[in-house]
Amino acid sequence: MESGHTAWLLTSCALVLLMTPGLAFFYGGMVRAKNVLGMLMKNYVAMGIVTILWILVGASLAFSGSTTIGDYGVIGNFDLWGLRDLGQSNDHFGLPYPDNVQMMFQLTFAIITPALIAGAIAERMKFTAWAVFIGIWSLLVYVPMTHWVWGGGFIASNIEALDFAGGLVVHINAGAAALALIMVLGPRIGFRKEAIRPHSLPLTILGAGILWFGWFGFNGGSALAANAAAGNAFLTTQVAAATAATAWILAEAFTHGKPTTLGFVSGAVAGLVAITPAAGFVSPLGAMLLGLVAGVVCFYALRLKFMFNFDDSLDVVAVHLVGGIIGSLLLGVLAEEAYGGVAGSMDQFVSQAISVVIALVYSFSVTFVIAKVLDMVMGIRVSEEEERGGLDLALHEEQAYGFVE
Amino acid sequence: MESGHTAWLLTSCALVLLMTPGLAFFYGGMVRAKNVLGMLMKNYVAMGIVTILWILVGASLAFSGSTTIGDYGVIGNFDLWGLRDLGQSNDHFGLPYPDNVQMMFQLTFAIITPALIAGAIAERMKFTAWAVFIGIWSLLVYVPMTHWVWGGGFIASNIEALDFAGGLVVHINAGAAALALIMVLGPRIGFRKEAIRPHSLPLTILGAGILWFGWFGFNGGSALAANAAAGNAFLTTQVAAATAATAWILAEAFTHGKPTTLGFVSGAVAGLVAITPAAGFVSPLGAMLLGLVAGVVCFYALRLKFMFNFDDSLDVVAVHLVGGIIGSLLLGVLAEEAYGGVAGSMDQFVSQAISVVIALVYSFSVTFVIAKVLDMVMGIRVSEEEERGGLDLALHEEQAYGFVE
Amino acid sequence: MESGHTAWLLTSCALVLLMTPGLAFFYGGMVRAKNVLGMLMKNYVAMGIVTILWILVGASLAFSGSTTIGDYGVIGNFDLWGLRDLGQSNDHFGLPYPDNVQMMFQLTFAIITPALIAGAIAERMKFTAWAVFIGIWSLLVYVPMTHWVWGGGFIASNIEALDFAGGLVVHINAGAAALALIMVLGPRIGFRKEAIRPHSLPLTILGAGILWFGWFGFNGGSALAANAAAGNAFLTTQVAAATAATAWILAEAFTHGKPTTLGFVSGAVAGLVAITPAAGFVSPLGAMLLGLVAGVVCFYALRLKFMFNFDDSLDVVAVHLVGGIIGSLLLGVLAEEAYGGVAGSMDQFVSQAISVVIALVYSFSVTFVIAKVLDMVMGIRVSEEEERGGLDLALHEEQAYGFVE
Amino acid sequence: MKLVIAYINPFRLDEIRDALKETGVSGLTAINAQGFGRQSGHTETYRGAEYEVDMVPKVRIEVLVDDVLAPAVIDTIERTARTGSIGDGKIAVIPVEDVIRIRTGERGNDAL
Amino acid sequence: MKLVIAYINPFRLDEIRDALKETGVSGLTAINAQGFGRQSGHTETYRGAEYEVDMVPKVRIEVLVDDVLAPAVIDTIERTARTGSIGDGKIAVIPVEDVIRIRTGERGNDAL
Amino acid sequence: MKLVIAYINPFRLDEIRDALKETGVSGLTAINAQGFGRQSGHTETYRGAEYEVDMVPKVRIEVLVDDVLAPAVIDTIERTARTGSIGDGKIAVIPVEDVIRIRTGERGNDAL
Ligand SMILES: Nc1ncnc2c1ncn2[C@@H]1O[C@H](COP(=O)(O)OP(=O)(O)O)[C@@H](O)[C@H]1O
Ligand SMILES: Nc1ncnc2c1ncn2[C@@H]1O[C@H](COP(=O)(O)OP(=O)(O)O)[C@@H](O)[C@H]1O
Ligand SMILES: Nc1ncnc2c1ncn2[C@@H]1O[C@H](COP(=O)(O)OP(=O)(O)O)[C@@H](O)[C@H]1O
Repeated sequence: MESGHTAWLLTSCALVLLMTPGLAFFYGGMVRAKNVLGMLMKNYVAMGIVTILWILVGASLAFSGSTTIGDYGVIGNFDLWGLRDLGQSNDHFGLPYPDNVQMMFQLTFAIITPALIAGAIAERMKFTAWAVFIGIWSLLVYVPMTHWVWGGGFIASNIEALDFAGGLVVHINAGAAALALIMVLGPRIGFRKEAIRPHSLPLTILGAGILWFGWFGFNGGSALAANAAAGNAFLTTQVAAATAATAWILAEAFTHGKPTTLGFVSGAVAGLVAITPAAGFVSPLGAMLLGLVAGVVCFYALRLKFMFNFDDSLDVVAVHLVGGIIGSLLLGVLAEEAYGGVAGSMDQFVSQAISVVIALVYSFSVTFVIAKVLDMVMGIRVSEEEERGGLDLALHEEQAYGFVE
Repeated sequence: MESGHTAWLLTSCALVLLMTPGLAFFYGGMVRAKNVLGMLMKNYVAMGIVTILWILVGASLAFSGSTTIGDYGVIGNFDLWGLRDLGQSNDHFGLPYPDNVQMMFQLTFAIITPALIAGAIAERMKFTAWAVFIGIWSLLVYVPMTHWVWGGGFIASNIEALDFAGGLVVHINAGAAALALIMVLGPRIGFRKEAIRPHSLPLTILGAGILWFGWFGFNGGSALAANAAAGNAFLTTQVAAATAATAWILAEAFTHGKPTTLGFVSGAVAGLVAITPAAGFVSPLGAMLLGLVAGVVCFYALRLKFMFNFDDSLDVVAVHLVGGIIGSLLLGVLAEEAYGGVAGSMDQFVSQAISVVIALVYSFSVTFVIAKVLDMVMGIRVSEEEERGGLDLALHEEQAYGFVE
Repeated sequence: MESGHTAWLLTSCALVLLMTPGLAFFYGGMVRAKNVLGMLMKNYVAMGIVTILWILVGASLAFSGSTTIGDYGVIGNFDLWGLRDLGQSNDHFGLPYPDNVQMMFQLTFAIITPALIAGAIAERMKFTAWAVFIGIWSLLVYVPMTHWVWGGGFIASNIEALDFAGGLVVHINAGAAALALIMVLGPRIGFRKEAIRPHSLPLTILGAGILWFGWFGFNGGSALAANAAAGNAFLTTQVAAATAATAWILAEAFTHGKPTTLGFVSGAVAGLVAITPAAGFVSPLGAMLLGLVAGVVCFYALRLKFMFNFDDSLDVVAVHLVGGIIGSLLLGVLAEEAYGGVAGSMDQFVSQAISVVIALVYSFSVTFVIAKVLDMVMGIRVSEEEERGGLDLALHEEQAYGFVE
Repeated sequence: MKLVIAYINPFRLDEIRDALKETGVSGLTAINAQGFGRQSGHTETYRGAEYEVDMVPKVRIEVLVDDVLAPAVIDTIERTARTGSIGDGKIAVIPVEDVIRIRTGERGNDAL
Repeated sequence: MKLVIAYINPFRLDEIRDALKETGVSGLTAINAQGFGRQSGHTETYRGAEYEVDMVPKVRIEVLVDDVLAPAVIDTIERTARTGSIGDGKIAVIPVEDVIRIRTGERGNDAL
Repeated sequence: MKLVIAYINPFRLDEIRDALKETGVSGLTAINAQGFGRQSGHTETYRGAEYEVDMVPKVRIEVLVDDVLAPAVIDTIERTARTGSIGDGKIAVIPVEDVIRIRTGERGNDAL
C-alpha cells in the first residue's frame, strides 16, 4: 500500500459521491417547478438506500469472489456481509490502497447508477415505488453486473470485454433499465402535446458542472492508483467532454439555428458517458474522436423518443444508453497499447459488442419484470390529479420555492 | 513526512473549507427570501474573521503546547502567534505531513464551528453584533475547547475522552452556544404563529450535498493520514449519513404521512454530526446503528423548541447538540478495538459523558455571558421594522433576487 | 515520481477545472435574468474550445521547449501536438509526477483565463464572436504568455520575474484583455443611466464559494508537489482571501454605511487574485498585508469605470487587473526567503514591475487588434433589440427560468 | 369595452390562449397568482411543523375586448378552462371606459 | 357585484385572509407586486453603485363580492391590514358587471 | 376616480414611474406579467424540441387617480412607454367607485 494511491482514491470516493447531488440538480433543473423536489429526492434517496444495502450484502455479493456455473463467474457470496471481516489491509483486493477504500469507491458507483435512471421517470413516478425499486434493482441488476465486469465474473474473465469505469456497469445498465421502466410507467400527461419546459436551467448547468468535476474521480479513480494512467484518464475525460459538448452545439446550430446552453452541457455529459469505458485505454486524440461521435450521435438520438413515443423525459436513453454503447464499442477499435496495454482489434471489438448486448438485454429484461411486478403490487405511478398538481406537494408535502416575502 | 499523507490532508483542508459555503446554502434556503443574504453572510463572514484571528493568535493558543493548572492542561501560549515560527517541517506536531498543513486543517474547523451557530439566530440578529460575537466566541470558547480536546489539554489527557473529528469541539460546542444565544436573542416575530416557510429548498438540498461531500474531508482527514483508518472513516461517515437520512424519512412517514426532502437532508446531517466523534472508532455496522439512533432521536428532538418555546430557527440544537451528544456517548459503547484501537466500555462511556457535560456547560455559560454583554453594549437584535422588511435590505442594502427583467 | 505528488496534482486539476463553473455562477448571478444563460455559456464554452485547441497545439506551443530570438525564449514548437509523444513518464517536465498530469493541470489554467474576460463583456456580446475570440485569444495571447512565464520563455529566464500561480499569466492577462475588448465593444444600453442589478446574488455567492474552494488547487497545486510549500500556499491563499474580504466590507461600511454580501465575496476574489502570484513566496502574515491592500484598493478601483466611462460590467479590470498588479508588485517586496527561496528586494521589485508592464501591454494591444478585426469581419455585438430582449432568447433560444407551474 | 378577468388552473393556460386566439381576441395578459377558494389547499410539512396552506397556484388572465366579442370570450374561457372539478376558477367582467394603444395612440375599439 | 382590490404589506396576508374567510368571503386571489407610494423606498448598493429603489414589495389581493357583503369586506381589510404606519396600502372598489363560475357556469351572485 | 392599467415593456418601467411621479401621481403598483398580442413571440429549443412561445415578458402597472388627473396620467404613460415598435402595450381606464387609504381610513380622492 502507498499513501499516495490511498490519498487519490479517497479523493475519488468523495468526488464520485458528489456526482449524485450533481446529477440531482442536472435533472432537477429540467423538470417543472412543481416537480423539482420530487426529482432531487429520487436521486438523493439512492445515497440512503443503496448505501445500506451495499454495506449489508451488496458489496459482498459483488466482490467476495466468484461463484461459478461451469466456467462462468456468476455471483459472489455472503462472506463479506456487513463488511465485518474486511480488515484494515489490502489483502482482499491486492490494490495499492486499503480494501475498505475500494469498497467505498465501488459504493459510490452503486449509488449513482440507479440515480441515473431517475431522469427517465421524471414527474410521474411514486416515491415509495421508486425507493423499493432501486433497492431491488441494486441487488438484482447492479450487483450481478458489477460482479461480471469488475468482480471476477464472466464478462471480464470469459468474454474479456473491457470496461474502464462503467460503460457497461453504469451507463448501458442504467440506460437499458430506464427504457424498460418507462415502458411500464407510460408517458407524462401532455407528452408531445404541451411544452414541458425546464424550470431552472441554471440549476441544470450547475449540476452539469458538478458532474464534470466529479467525473474526474469516476474515471481518474478507476485507474486504481495515482499514476500516469490516472493522468491519461483525466486528459481523455476532459477532451471527450469538451469535444462532445462542442460537437453537440454545432449539430444544434446546423439543425435549429442556435447553440443552446442545455445542449452544451448535455453534450458534455454525453462525452463523459462515452469516454467512461475507454478513459484508460485510448489516447487524448482517440478521446477527441470518441467525443465527436458521441456528441453528434447522442444529439440525433434525442429524436428516437418522439419517433417511438416513449417519454424518456430527461433523455437517459439517448445520453447514457447510446453514449455507453458508443464508448464501449469504439473502445474496441480506438484502444492503443501504449495507454492501457490493449490494442484495438476486431477481436476486442467483438468482445465489446457481445458484452454490450449482454448488459443491455439483462438490464432491460430484469428491470422490466421488476417494474411490472411492482406496478401490480403497489402501483408505480401517481394519480392524474397528483401529476397535475405536482409531485412535490403530492408526495412530499413541500414546495420548492416560497410564495410571498 | 510522506507526500501521500500530505496530499490527502491538503485535499481535506479544501473539502472542509467548502463546508462553510455548503452550510450557508443549507441554511440560506430555509429562511425567507428577504433574509437569505443575511444568512449567507453570517456564514461566509466566519471565513473572514476567524481566519484572521486564528492566524494571529488562535492557532497558537490552541496548539502551541499546554499551560497547566495543577495537572490539567488549560490553554496554550503565544509562541506561535502569526505562525511566524512554524517552519516548513513537521517538528511541531510530528504528524506525517507538514505542520502548516495541520494548522490549515484546524483552521477550517475553527471556521465552520461558529458558522453552525448561525442557523439558530436566523432572520433577526444584527450583522455587526454577529461579527463581533464570532470573533470573541472563537477566542473564548472555541480555542480553549480545541485545546482541551486536541491540543494536549485536560479532556484528552485527564478525562481521556475520545473525539475523532469534533463531536465535542464542533457540534456540542456550537449547539450549546446556539441555545445560549437564542435565550438572549429571543424568538422571531411570528414564531409559532405564522408559517415561516423555506424560500428555496433546492438551495438547502444543494447545501446538504456540499456538506455531505465536504464531510469526507472533515472525518476522513481526521485520520491524519491517508490510510485504512481514513478509509474506515469514509465508510462509517457514509453509512451513518445514509442510515440517519433514511431513518428520518421513515420516522416522518410514520408521524405525518409523508417523507420530505428537507427531512432526508436533515437526517443526513444529523447522521453526519453523530458519526463525527466516532468515525474512526466504530465499524460500518456500528455506524449504521449510530445513524439509526441519530436519525430517529434528532427527528423527535425537533419538537423541543416548540415545547420549551425557544426559537432555534434552523434546529441547531436538535441536530448538532443532540446529534453530537448521541455520537459522543454511543461511541463509548460502540467503539471496537479493531478500528481505532479503543474498545467500548463502561469506563469509556463515563469519560465520554463527563466530557459532554463539560463541553456543554462551558460553551453554554460562556456564550450566554458574551451574548448578554454584547446585547448591553451594542444590541444584538435588529429593530422590529428591519425584521419585518428583511435583513437583506436592512443590514446589507441588497436584494437576493431581482424584480423585473 | 511519487504517488503522493501525483495524487495532489490530480486533485488540483479537478479543483481548478471546477473554478470555471464556479466563475460562471459568480458572474451569472450578477447579470439580469434575461442574460444569465448567455453568461454561463460564455464561461462553459471555454471548457470546450480551449480544451480542444490546447490538446491539438496549445500545450505544445507553450511547453515543448523554447524557440529563442537572440537570448530571449519566445515560443515553443509543434513537437508535442496532439500530446502524441507525451508518454507516461515525467521525462519532459522532470516533475515528481507524470507529464500528462502537468499538461492537464496547465489546461485548466488555459480554460479559466479567457473565461475571466467574460465578466467584462456581459449582456451584449455575440456568442459566435465570443467563441471565435477565445479560440484566437488562447493561441495568440494566452499561449505565448504562458510560455514566457512558465514554459522557459524570457520573462522567467531573462527578466527573472516570479509568478507563482498566474498573476501575470492569468489575472493581468485577462484583465488587460478585458479592457481592450470593452473598448471595442462599447457599453451596455443604459450603462450609468439605469439601475442594472444582479438577478440572483445567491448564485453569485455560490460561485464565489466554489471559486474559493477551487483556488486551493490553483495556488496549492502550483507548488507542483504535496509538501510544505503547498501547505504554505494554502495558508497564504486563505489568509489573503479572508483579509481582503473583510477589508472590502469595512471599506464599504466606511463609504456607504453598509457591508454587503456581494462586497464580501468580491473582496475574497480580489484577495485570491492578489495572492496568486505570491502564494508560495510570502508568509501568512505577508499574505495578510497583501490581502488588506488588495481588498481596499480593488474596492476603490471599482470607481474607475464610472470615471472613465468604460462598461467593465462585472469589474474584471478592478478585480483581476488591479488585483493581479498588486500581487505581482508587492510580491517583489514581501517575498521571504524562508518560504519560496527568494527574498524581496529592489531588484526583484523592478523585475516584477517590468513583467507587469510587458504582460499588460502585450495582452491589451493584441486583444485590441483581435477584437477590432473580429468586429469588422463578423460583428461582435448583438443588435439593440436583442440586447433589450435578452441574450438568452436571442442567442440561445432558451429561458433560464420557467414561467408557470 | 370590457375587461374580462379569469382565474384559471395553470395547466389550462396554453389551451385557453389558443382558443381565445381563434375566437378573435387580439391579446391578453397573464400573471402568476395564488388563489384561495372552495378548492381545499394542502398540507406542507417542514421539519415536523405542519402548515395548512390554503392558497393554490393559479394563473390570472385578463383580456380587453369590445362589447360585441365579450360574450364569445367568456364562453371560450368557460369551455376551455372547465375540467369539472372544484378550483376551475371564476370569470369576472368589468366595464372599461377607454383603451389606448401606446404605440399608435389609437383609442377605444381601434386600440384592441 | 364589486371587485375589491387591496395593496397590502406581505406579512399581513395570512391574517387578512383568515379575517375575510370569517367575514363570509368565498375566495380571493393574491399576487406578488411592487408598490410605489409615500412609503419611502430603500437604497441598494452593488459594488459601490448605489441605487435608490422606490418600489416596495407588496401583495395585491382581489376579492369578488356581492354588493351586500362589499362594505364588510372593505371594513375587514381595513382593520386587519392596518398597522398605522405609512405603506399600509390602499383599497379600491370597482364595479363588476358579471361573474361566472367556470365549473358550473353559474352567473352573478350565485357564482361567488 | 379611475384605475389606469397599462401593460408595458419591462425596460420602460423606471422611466414611466419617474414621469408619473412628476405628473403628480401619488403611487402605483407594478406586477410581472406575460403578454400575448401582436408582437411575435419567440422560439425556444430544449434538447431538440422546439416550442413556439407566444408570451412576452411585460410589466403591468396600475394607477389609481382622480378624474381630473386621469387624462394627464394616460398621456404621460403613452409618451414615456412609446418606443414605436409593436409590443409597446396598451392602457385601459376603469371606473372606480371608491378608494380607501388603509392607514387613515380616508376615502375617495383624499385617499389618493
Ligand atoms: N371571491 C373571489 N374573489 C376573487 N377570486 C376568487 C374568488 N373566489 C374564487 N376566486 C379564485 O378562483 C379560484 C377557484 O375558486 P374555488 O372556489 O376554489 O373553485 P370554484 O371556482 O370551482 O368554485 C380561487 O383559487 C381564486 O383564485
Ligand atoms: N395611486 C395609486 N395607485 C395604485 N397603487 C397605489 C397608489 N398609491 C399607493 N398605491 C399602492 O399602495 C401602497 C402603499 O401606498 P403608500 O403611499 O406607500 O402608503 P399609504 O397608502 O399608507 O399612504 C403602494 O406601495 C402601492 O402599492
Ligand atoms: N386585448 C388585450 N387584453 C389584455 N392585454 C392585452 C391585449 N392586447 C394586448 N395586450 C397586452 O399588451 C401587450 C402588447 O400588445 P401587442 O398586441 O403585442 O402590441 P401593441 O399593443 O403594440 O399592438 C401584450 O403583450 C399584452 O400584454
